[in-house]
Amino acid sequence: MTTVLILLLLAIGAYFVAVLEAWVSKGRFQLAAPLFAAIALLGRESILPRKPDRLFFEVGPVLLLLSALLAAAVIPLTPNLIITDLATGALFINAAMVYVLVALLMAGWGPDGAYGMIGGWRFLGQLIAYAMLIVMPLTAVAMRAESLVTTQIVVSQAGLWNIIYQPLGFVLFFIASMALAFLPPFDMMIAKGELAGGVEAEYTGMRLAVFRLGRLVLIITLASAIVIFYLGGWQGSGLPPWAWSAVKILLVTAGMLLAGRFMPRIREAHLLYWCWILGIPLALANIFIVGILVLEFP
Amino acid sequence: MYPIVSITVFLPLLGALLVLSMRKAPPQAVHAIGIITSGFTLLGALIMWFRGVNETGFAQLEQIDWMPSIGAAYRVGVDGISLPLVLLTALLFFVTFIYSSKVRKQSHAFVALMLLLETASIGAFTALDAILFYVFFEVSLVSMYFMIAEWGHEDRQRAALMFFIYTFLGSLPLLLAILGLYLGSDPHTFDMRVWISNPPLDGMAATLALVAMLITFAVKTPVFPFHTWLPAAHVQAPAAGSVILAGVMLKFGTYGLIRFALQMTPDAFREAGLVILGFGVVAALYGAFAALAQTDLKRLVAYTSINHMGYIIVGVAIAALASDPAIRAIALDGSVLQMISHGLVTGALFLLVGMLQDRAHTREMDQFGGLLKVVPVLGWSFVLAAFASLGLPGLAHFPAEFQIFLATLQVEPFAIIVIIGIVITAGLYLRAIAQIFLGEVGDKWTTTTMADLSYRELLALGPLLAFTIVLGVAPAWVLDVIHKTTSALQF
Amino acid sequence: MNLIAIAILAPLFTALLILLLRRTPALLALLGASVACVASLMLLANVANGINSELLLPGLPDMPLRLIATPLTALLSTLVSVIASMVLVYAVGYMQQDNEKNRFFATMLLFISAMQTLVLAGDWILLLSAWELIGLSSYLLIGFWYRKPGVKVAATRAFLVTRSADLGLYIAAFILIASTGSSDIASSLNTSGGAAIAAGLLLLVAAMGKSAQTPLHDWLQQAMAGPTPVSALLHSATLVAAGAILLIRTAPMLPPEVLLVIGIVGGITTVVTGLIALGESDLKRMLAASTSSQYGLMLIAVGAGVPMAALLHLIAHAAIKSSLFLGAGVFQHSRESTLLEQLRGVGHDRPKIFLGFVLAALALAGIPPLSGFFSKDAIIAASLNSANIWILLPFALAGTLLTGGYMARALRILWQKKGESQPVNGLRWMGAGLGVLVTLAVILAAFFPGIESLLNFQLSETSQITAEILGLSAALTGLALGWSIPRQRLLGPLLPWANRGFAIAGGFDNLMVRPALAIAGGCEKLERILYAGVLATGHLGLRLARAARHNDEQRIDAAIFSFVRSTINLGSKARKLQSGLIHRELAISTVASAMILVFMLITLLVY
Amino acid sequence: MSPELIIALISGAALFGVGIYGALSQTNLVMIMMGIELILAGAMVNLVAFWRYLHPDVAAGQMFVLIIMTVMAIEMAVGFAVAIARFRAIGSVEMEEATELKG
Amino acid sequence: MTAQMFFIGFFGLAGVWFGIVVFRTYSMVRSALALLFSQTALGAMFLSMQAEFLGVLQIMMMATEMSIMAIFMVMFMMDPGGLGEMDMTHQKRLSLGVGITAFVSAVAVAVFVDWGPLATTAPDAVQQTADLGLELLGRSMLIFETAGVTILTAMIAATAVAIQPVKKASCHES
Repeated sequence: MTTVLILLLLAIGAYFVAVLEAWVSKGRFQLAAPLFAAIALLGRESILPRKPDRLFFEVGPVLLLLSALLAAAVIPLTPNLIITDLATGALFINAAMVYVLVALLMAGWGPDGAYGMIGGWRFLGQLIAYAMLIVMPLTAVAMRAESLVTTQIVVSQAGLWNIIYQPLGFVLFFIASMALAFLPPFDMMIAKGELAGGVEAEYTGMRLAVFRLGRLVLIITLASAIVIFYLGGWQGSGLPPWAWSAVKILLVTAGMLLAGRFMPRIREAHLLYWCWILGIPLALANIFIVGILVLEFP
Repeated sequence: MYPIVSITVFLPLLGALLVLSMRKAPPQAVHAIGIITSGFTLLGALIMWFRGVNETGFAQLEQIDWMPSIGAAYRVGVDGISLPLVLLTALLFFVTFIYSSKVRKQSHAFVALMLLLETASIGAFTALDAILFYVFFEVSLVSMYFMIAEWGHEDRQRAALMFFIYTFLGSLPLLLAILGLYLGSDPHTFDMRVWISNPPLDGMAATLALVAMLITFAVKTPVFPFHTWLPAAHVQAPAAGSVILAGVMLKFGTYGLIRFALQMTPDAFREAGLVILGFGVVAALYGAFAALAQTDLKRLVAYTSINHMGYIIVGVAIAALASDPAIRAIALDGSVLQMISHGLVTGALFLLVGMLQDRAHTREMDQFGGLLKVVPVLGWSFVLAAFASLGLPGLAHFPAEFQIFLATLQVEPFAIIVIIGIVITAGLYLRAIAQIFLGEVGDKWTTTTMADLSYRELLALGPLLAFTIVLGVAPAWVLDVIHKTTSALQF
Repeated sequence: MNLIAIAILAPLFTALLILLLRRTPALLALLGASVACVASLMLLANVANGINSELLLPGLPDMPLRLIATPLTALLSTLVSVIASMVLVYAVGYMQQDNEKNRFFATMLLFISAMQTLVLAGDWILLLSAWELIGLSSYLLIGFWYRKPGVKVAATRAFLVTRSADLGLYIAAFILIASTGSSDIASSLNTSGGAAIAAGLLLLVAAMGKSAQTPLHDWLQQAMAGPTPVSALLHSATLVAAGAILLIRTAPMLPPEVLLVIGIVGGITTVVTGLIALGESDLKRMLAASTSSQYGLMLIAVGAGVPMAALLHLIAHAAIKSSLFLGAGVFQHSRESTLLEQLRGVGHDRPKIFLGFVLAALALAGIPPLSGFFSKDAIIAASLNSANIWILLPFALAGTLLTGGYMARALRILWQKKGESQPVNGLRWMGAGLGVLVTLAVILAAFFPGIESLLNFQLSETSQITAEILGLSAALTGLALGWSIPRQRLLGPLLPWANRGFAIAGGFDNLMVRPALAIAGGCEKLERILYAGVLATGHLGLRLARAARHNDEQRIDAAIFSFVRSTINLGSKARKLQSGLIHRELAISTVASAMILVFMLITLLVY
Repeated sequence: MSPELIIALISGAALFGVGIYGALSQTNLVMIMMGIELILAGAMVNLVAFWRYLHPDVAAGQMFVLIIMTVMAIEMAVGFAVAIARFRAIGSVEMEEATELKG
Repeated sequence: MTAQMFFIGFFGLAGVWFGIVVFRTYSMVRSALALLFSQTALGAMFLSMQAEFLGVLQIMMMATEMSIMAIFMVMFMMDPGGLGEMDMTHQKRLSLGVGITAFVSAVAVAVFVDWGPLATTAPDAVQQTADLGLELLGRSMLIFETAGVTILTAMIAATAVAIQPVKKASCHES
């Protein structure tokens, strides 16, 4: 039962993200615009490249969607609204997120197109950049919660939200998650200008729709993850727990989308450079600080 | 007060070092040093002579500890047997230095080697420590080897090598014997006086030691089977070398025979007396007959020295076999006197042969004839020396051989056949004189080509011949010294 | 300085003087000889009135040298010195032309002092020394003209023969000293038994050598190569007499058997040398042979047991023979040769010398008034009443007969009219010397009784007359035969053999010299073999060293190298295994680890 | 003997076999590394199985698996470094051609 | 036949199957990803054996590794796409034999060895993770840190080896 509810909520969430994205990129708030776009996509003819690697071509988008969903499995919107409360919840999210890469690799390699392939490899480069920045803040968060269970993490933020407790962790995690979801500043692989659409170039029709849906779910999952790790999840004074979660998630999503608009697109080499030279030390420093804080103010 | 013996022994060595240090000195200066040093050594020997010898045992003892742990010390002393030999050595070296003052080829080395040889010889005779004796015994070999190898005649290398190896191998058994004696003596010592006073070895060990010593001394005084090196060495050695070789180094053998073999293993020697006597007789007769067959003058003289050495061995053997001390004294007196007279006479003879060879550059007797007219002085001195060598009474050899034969007759009458030797020697010498000096002088040798004796040669030859006559006419002054020891010997 | 020393040292001292000053050798020689003569006469005088003196010199330890002046030795000493001085007087004239006078007179004086020591010696060592020294001087004097051919051979032979005979004296002396314990001759006279016999025989051998008795007689003939004064002094009176003197002095101790042997030897010698003299063609060699025969007679006397007779004859013979030789010397100078052929009729050229010669010859033959008769008569008397008369007498008579024979022959040849001779300078000196000696020879008979009394020895009167008759008759027949019949018919078949000196089987040469040389040759061969042997051992050593090196290099190294090669190819095979291909090596490592696992399992299961 | 353990071990063994086959048969360095990865994976399976069925309460078993993971990571890193270096130098990583280490 | 056994068997089989696919496909990316899915299957197997932390970790780690491997495969292989159907193997029979023997021996060990008592239940996942954390930084601190340091050195070494040698204009190059 909870899984169906959560899936439904995710779909709604995804729809809203699509609306926000269209609003952000096109400046008009049309609630129905994503619906029409979806219908247009489904109507188009799905073209098959000459010598595709059929298996990869078909599985790519689906795996993207699937991984996003898997990640959402361990996110508790409300104290009891969670699919499975794994002992290693936080780590599971990351494990699931990795398959985004695999999906994109497959999607890139599948159609046997140069741009797609390069787009896929570029995302691998980007992964190497942000992977550390996701795991290390998570470690800091887990240190504070003294457990990897997501609900435990949220509960540990009762007194003080992690965003205040460990702001550095929050910033790094926020950037890393934007890179993970290849949002604008880091959307090298699907940017139209760069690689003619990169991974999405070869896809049309039904597969493209699934691909885009997968991306939207991925964004909403990431947002909810940020919320439960740094913004105290469902905790809030006034509104009921599910309302606080929903509001926080929407705010975070909006933040992510807006944040990307004003920055120039970063090539994954630069991203790698900055992540490894600046990002990782900061993350280690953050762990160090959190370590001290945890010991001093239990 | 002064350690005369040690001074006499090591003065020549000092001279040798002095000579070696003066690299740039001209040959004349070097020879002058040689002559002066040997002169002083002769003076030292004379002083030792006048300090005389005491009744029993050794006199003029000087001792410094050398290797106290094994009982070896620098012991030096003389007795009736060794003192005359020391005097003889000093005289011979003095004369040889005078004679060889004409050597121009590497005179430094020559004089140094000769002085070293003099030290070794006098040292050997005066040593009372077995190791010291052995050291001097070996050192003399070395310098003589170089003498022959460097200044010898045509085939000198082989002769020198043969001489060295033969005598050197020969001297090894002596070392064994010395060690045997050393181990035999209970407070382990190398002191020869202790060995002589109470002979350490007896029974089988003594005989073995004796055999070893006999081999060494048989090689050294060439006894019949081991003598082949002597003629070769003498023929090729320079005149000075062969004078010393015959005059002094052969005496090592006989002196050793008396000092080591006879005195240190007396009863073993007595048992083997007959065998040694046999060897002595054979050596004497063989020497005489071999000399008779020679055509080379120097080989002839060499073989006669084998003959004379044979007499000495007969004398010593008889001394061992004699039971009556008086006869033993006579025999030993004869032997020691024979050594000295042989030194003088054969020394003179080799000098003469050397002079002859310097003039004629050949030693073959048939090349000469009637030289008495050409070189009268040389001729007559050769006649005198030859007659002395064949044992003419009134000259050096007669009293010695008389005593030896007298003792031989009394102890082993059959051994008297050795007396034939003096006739054979007479025959070969007279034949040599007749061939070389008498008869018609060939056109080859005229007074121009062959000058008579120079002043230097005369000075060298004079003392020897003088002493030969003095010793022949009045041997008493030497015999008394010898007799003092030989009569006191009791074993 | 007592007289003995002067008697000996005077000539020696003058000899040294001559050698050093090298001027007026004759004068000095005469001076020395006369001093010696006076000393010995004074000695004789002392001895005559009973004072025997003795001189001891330090010889060998506890064997001092002893010089004694007993009647016998003093007498002999005077004899020697008198004759020596007379000969020297003669020699002054004889040697006038010779330019090596110094050497001659010095050697002569050396001989005289040596002879004096021999005569005066009291102990065996001194006797032996003097004995050898006179031998030396005889060698030097015989070899005086060493440049003449044959002289050096004669001198060498003379010395060698005497030297080898001297061995007898050596051994005899040793035996006597051994038996008596001291070297004194007087004390050794009372030895007896085997030692005495051996010593006696050996002394005889020595005497035979010195006095040129039969087997060893030919060296004397050859010794004539020396100058005539030498022959006169040495080879007639003194040197040759030494043998007889020795026997006379040791006669008391000689046992009868030895005496018999001596007699026989003497007898044989007289006959043999007498025949040789008869057959001789050279005057001096004839006189030499006659000397040997005369000494044979003396030995017969000694053999007969009357040494005094021998002594008397010795004295007489010394004077007679020396004068004969001096005469011969004059004839040699006048005819430049001593061959009888050349000397034929020289008597006429030199009547006075020839008169002396004749007188001496007759004295020798034994004509009564002269000394020869009395001494020869004494010998015949001695042989008459000796034990073995039938051996000695015929020899003695034969000897006298032969003497008469060859002397007469010589006189005959010398007297025949033919030939001319050169003037002889220095004849006066020679004449003086000869004259004195001839007078001495003649009047000596008068002194015989004095001598007998000196030596307190009385010739036995028995059969004196028969001896004289026999002697005279033998002498006269000999003279007659010699004068009338030439030697060819006299000797007949014996002549060639006589001329060769009756050498039996080659004589001294091949009996003594050739075996010696043969042995020497043998020794030389043995010597060469030994020398080669030593070198061979040297080479053996070298070959061993080379073999060791060869073995070392070829075999051992080869083995090592082959081992090295095999390891190398093994290595190269192993290398192939390491191909560098990863997969191959992975496969190998997995297979290896599998094997290890299996192995471990097996061990686990087994234990 | 619980079947689960057996099954796990069998699958571990199978992985091990396939891994060895791959490592030995492939000519390319990268493929060989994949073979090795499989071998290590097989080891991990065994380890987890042993941990789970033999000593679940001991955390050390799990720690071992982590160690094996680091080994795999290290093996990958170094392998690729060598591959890159060789590729840059030679231009190919075919194992057939790599015989420089030939003995 | 418990569910767990079924899952273990299924995932084990899947892992092996994908392992085989790795070496049979011609396309290199396919083999890389096949390996990825094989590892993921193993991760799932761990999860099914209630080793939750290890499973999740395995899944996460292997995904990144194998994808990197995939890119390397593309870089280094001659025909990454596998279109030329090249047979990139050698000594097949040998390696097959070795593989089979290894498999058989391992199975034999697994089957014949008596493993002793088996534990039926495993501690709760959270408890496991906590224990593992304590273990890692407690008793096996040294081993864990060494592993960490080793990885660091491996990284540095790998980068050092792989860095393009800077073509220094070497001054002594004539």
